[in-house]
Amino acid sequence: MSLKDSSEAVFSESPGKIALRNLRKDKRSIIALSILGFIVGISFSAPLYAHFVAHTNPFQSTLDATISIHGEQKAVLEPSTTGLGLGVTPIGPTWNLGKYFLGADGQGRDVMARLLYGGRSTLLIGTTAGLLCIFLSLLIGIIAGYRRGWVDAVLSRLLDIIWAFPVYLLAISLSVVLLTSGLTIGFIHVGPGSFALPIFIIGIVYIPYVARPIRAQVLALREREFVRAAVGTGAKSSTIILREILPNIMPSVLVFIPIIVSLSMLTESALSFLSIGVQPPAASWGTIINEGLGLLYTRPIVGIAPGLMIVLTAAALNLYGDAVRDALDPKTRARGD
Amino acid sequence: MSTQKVILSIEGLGKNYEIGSAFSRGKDVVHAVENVNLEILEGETLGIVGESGCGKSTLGRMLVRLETPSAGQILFEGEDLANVPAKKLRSLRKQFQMIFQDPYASLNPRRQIGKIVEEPLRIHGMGKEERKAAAQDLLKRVGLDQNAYEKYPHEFSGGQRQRVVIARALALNPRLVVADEPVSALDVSIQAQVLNLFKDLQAEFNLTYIFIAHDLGVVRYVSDRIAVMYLGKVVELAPAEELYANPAHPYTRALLSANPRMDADDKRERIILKGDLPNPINRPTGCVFNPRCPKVQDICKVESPLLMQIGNRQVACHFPDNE
Amino acid sequence: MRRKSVIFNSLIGAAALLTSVLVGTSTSQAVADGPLAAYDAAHAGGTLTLVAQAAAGTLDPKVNYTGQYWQIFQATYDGLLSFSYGTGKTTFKVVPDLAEALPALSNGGKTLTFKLRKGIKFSDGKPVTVNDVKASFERIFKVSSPTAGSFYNGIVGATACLAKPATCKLDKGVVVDAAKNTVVINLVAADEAINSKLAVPHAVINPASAPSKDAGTTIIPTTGAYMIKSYNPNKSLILVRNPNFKEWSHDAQPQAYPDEIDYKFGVTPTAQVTAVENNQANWAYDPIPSDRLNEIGTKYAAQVHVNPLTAMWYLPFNVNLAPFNNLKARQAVSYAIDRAAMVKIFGGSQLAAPVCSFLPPNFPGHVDYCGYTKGATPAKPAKAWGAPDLALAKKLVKESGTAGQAVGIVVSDDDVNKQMGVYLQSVLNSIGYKATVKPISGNIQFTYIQNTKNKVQISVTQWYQDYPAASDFLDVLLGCASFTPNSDSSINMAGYCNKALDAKMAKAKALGVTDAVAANKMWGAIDQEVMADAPVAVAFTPKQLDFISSQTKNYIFSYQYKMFVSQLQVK
Amino acid sequence: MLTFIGRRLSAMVFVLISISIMVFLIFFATPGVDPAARIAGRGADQQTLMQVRHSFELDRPLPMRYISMMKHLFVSQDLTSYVNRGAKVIPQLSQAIPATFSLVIGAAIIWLFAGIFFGILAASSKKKWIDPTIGFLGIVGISLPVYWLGEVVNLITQSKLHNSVFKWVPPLGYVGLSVDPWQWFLHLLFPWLTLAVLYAGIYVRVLRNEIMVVMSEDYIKTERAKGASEKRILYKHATRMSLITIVSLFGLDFGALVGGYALLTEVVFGIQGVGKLTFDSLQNFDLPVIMATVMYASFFVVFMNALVDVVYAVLDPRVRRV
Repeated sequence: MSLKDSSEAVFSESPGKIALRNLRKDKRSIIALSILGFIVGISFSAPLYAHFVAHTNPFQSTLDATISIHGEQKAVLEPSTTGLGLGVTPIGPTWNLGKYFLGADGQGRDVMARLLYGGRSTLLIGTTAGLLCIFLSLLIGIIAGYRRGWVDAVLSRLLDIIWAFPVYLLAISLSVVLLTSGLTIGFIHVGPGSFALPIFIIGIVYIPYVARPIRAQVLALREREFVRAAVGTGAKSSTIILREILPNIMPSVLVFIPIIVSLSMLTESALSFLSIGVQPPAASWGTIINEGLGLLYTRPIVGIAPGLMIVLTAAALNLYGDAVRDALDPKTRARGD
Repeated sequence: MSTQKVILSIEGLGKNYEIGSAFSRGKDVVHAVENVNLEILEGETLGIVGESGCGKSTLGRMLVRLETPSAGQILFEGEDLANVPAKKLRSLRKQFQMIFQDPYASLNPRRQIGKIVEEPLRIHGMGKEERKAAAQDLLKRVGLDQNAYEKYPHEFSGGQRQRVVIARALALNPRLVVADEPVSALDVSIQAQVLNLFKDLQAEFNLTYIFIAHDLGVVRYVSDRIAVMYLGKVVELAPAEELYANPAHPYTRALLSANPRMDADDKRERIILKGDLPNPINRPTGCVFNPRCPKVQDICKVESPLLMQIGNRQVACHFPDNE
Repeated sequence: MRRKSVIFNSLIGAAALLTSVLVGTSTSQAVADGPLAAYDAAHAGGTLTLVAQAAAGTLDPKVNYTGQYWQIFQATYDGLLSFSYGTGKTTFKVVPDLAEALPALSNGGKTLTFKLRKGIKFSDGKPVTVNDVKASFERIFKVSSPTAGSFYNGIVGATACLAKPATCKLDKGVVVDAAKNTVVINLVAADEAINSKLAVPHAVINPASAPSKDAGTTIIPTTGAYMIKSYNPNKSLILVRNPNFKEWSHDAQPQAYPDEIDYKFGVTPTAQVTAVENNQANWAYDPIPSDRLNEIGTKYAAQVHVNPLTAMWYLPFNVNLAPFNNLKARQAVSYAIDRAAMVKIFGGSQLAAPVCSFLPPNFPGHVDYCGYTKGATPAKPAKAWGAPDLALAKKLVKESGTAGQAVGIVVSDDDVNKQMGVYLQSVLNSIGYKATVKPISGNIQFTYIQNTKNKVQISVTQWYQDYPAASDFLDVLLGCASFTPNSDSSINMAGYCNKALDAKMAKAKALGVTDAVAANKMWGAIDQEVMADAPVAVAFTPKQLDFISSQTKNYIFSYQYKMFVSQLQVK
Repeated sequence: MLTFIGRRLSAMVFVLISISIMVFLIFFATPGVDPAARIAGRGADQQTLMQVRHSFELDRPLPMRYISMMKHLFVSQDLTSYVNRGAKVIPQLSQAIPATFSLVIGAAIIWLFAGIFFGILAASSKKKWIDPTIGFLGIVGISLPVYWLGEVVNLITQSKLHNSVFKWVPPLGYVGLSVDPWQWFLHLLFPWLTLAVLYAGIYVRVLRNEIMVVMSEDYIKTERAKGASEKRILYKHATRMSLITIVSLFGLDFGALVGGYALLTEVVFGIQGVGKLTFDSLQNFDLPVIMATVMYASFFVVFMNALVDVVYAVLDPRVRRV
């Protein structure tokens, strides 16, 4: 509690502003945001890289392409010439930005360009799915916690079902339906191979993780006296939810966002790894890892590079999440300050 | 007093909670409030006292319909608040407001003080400029600085916060304010200031107060009449001075004797109550006070005494004191 | 026969006559045709360990239809006839097994008379009798064998059995005489391929007491060199020597070398390679992952065996659906695909060869020709495929008026097939379509692309021969009878039905009973006629690569069942 | 308490039934998934297809099929696979369970030890660099995709360095504890470490933060004022309070992992556990096995959930009303 006399304070800061100030001062958030900014930046400049630097179409198979390295003409996909001459090996990293910087994949495509495009898909899907999940969780958590009674019972059972439902089964089955024919639910049409599929699946899977704590918070907030006071003034439920409850659960929601986005990205890559996420020839880091598995022994970089990108992005998001949490609730910060 | 208008009339009001018990199969019922009958007069301050858990807060919350009664009626200007449709209730709410015990929990930590005070006005459709002016005026009247409007709750002390709470309660210009232990969370030095504020505002706004407290001293200071509650029932109701001078119910006597004496000439002996407040789930039969009553007789264990008019007070006891 | 998911199946079939010369490769050991070498008891003993990613389902020889287990069944079960052990083309020969000799034909080829060998016992000790033979044929229908309606429907009484399997009686179709120990099989019509059909595992002889439904994981007594000790589809299949086995024909069922065969499941292909390299397993069943090919081709070259298969990878067009209901659109794709590129995806020119005839090389009726290569037309074909003709393809697409249409390519979601799909997408886009790849689980892709309900426009699939008669390829895959709309079992994926060609095929089949050479010539002509219509585009013919451990000896390749498992030596 | 447990149990049964119905419906709504043609075999004629459809009850209406499948699964317990015909589903499942338990329990021991040790170390160390370093490692731990980490581990131990440093690493797979304890240990060592990395990261972070929160509570300040040593406060109060969180977290994680969330680890390391069985049956569209593994998995998840709730209810009776 502040014992400051009100008349002395000239400036007044909302808790949000204080948190923001804490966050700005936090070295971790600066580091995390620079990493994220860099990754987002290069990922979204993927078309520029492909077009102006690498001069390649990363979605087009070029099985018989050749490049010149040190004046020597080399096939991008090189049939083995030693021993029995079995197998075809794609060219390895040239470390030359213009020509197959990270080498080629099994289709003779530029791995670096695909890595950047892959980042675009992964970031897009991860973020959208994460936000969708947070939005739906808020909706469910608030309704269940505020309405209580049978509404809460029904929604809680729904969360139990989602929690225990086998994700991969849902993903595999839906992907077969969607990939082959697309899916129409009411006015929403999900076309074959659409990003909507992984977004939809991932967005739902993590709802219980977020909705349950939100519900618990709403249940507690509902009993708080300022909420009762609002009821006492004759405020409508919608007003109470929007003005009294929502602002007080926003801090935990803000803490959830980086964590859920990071989780969504990891899940997207896992689904793509199991061939049920982003569909070829489109790329995501997960699909590139999947494609790279077939080259693990000859060109391990194809599988390793996107994995490192995922680790880096997820770590930056988690680091930022830590900083946000500490900024909002300084209790957990290291002692001594 | 009889000339004064009745603003709120309560008949047979009761509240039960059902709770699942840990080791029994059936559900247990807690009678938090049982068969309370009261008339509250315009402009008066009615104090309600009792130990914690006696149902006084539940009663207070029912009066402003923050709880739904399980039984009985709350008549407010011809409307039964216990059974009024939700929409009508919302529009009626501006007439009665509640002030809570904890000034820290009563204010949304994420909103500016001004917005908090304005909120009720906004809900009831006042324009932006108008309500800002009204809020600033209110803040001034409860004794807060001009720039309080821009600030956040965490920048205020407990006493200041309670002033904000009062300002908010008064924003809608209510006729009845239920204050649930409004000063018990405050330092003793601040308590007096806030109580004075209550008194000043009562005159200024022509308010009716229901003042809930466990502390007899506080209640005595502000109340015209006092109701004493025990285990969900009103056991004594009397004008403040008479109650203090002449408690009729043994429980009231016990409460008073437990209260630190201000007047040195008080010669009543101290009465120490035996045992604890009984479990509200297993209420004693007969008079609910009988297990702890120093004057207990056989009838007390069988028959529950009714609230009876004795002079200008009401007592629920088979053997009331009548000095 | 189609490969099972990602897995190569053996080439299964019988060679009546193989006229064309097998294509030799630098890596395949040139082996002379000949009989199996005499048994060398010094190398007997030990445990042979085989590893695979997955089991191949039921162990019932009358139901299982996978090359993975047919290879094993050769050493465990016997029919009246069987494919010969030996080397080279000998392995395509049908030889008498439980029968004393090849059947005596009478009644214009409609009656086959066998004499059962005496003194052969099942692994449970009971003798093999003519009643077991009759029961075994009835059992084909009782267990709803996949080939009941295609291979054995010519037996007298089969029609009734197909309609009511539970009460199947072949009293007129399979007539046995216990006293004379003879079995007479009566056919409705003469069948050019009947010997082959009687030699495959679906026609093996089981005890009459075998269950009248799919035995699944329960073990049926065997007659061959091995019997089954245990089977757990998630773990292993263990075979041990059949104590009642005594060699009666070195060609049909020779004595085996290893004492025990442990077939382990659940090992990933790359782990299989590692296991074989480290001598922890003797042989890897699954195709070698592409990134390990170079390694085994250099460091372990002596342990690698590459042999040709009579099989093909092809692209069925849906001829009843736009844009491929247009002949020019189909021809455009046939011209546009770079078969060499597809071979590259498959693992390089050592493991496959481009083709564009429907009948693969080494197959009865095959003629070396290619109508869809640069500088050739279906009417004036070249000898072999040389290069794609993108310019012509683009022109054809434009002429067809289908340019700009959306095309979905349905492929299995394993590595190689998916890559084929991605490659095809690039090609289709470059000739003017808007193509998308739709990879779906390999386990349902095959049935999915057959059903017209799913509106598949083009897909990638494989065909590994069943029995080496051109009819199996052309008639089965593109005959009107193989097309059933709205069914998951409609092997004519193109939905192609050409009545005139159907009539020609019937004629060729009938001719085959009496004059195989003339019939095959006719099939060759039919092949070219069909491909002019381009209901499918043929891509390449694959080869079989076997990788064995350094301690494993006596590798012998069978054109029928691939490697002879019982002849491998581990001692 | 009994009513509470009763309510949780009926909710569990409800969830399990809902999931089984959803799995069933999703399966049969998937195009091309009809097992009849795959069971009948390639190129089977239409008559044979009909016979197969009939013998597998695929020609009956959906609700009947569902009831029949549930009966075979739970009552007569003789449900058999669509793909490996004749293979009973329940023995397959029960054979897979020890592998999964071996994997999860081993990994749990590692992550609990690592998580608690580093968590307390981070919260208590006087040295300035320790807390941030452990924090950083924790973040890396939770950011690693487990399947990728597994593949990289395999690349190193099975291939690149297999002939030198990691010669002792056995091939991928699982060897039963009763078959050969030493081989069991060797086979599981890297899977354990891989799976434990993620959870150790989570537990380190949770424990450290919990301790920080508890240490800032008023009663701890009182203890300090009373002159209790920092160490005593840490072990007696902070750690004990925080462990309650860890225990409930562990309950949920353990349930989820045993119930099949170790799928990716099992797939990558070729361990024949429940996750791998689920994955394989999904790949094969083998509904009976899918149904059995899904029921088993959701049972564990829901059961551990309920157990954690009950434990909470015992500790805090207020929960029961919610």
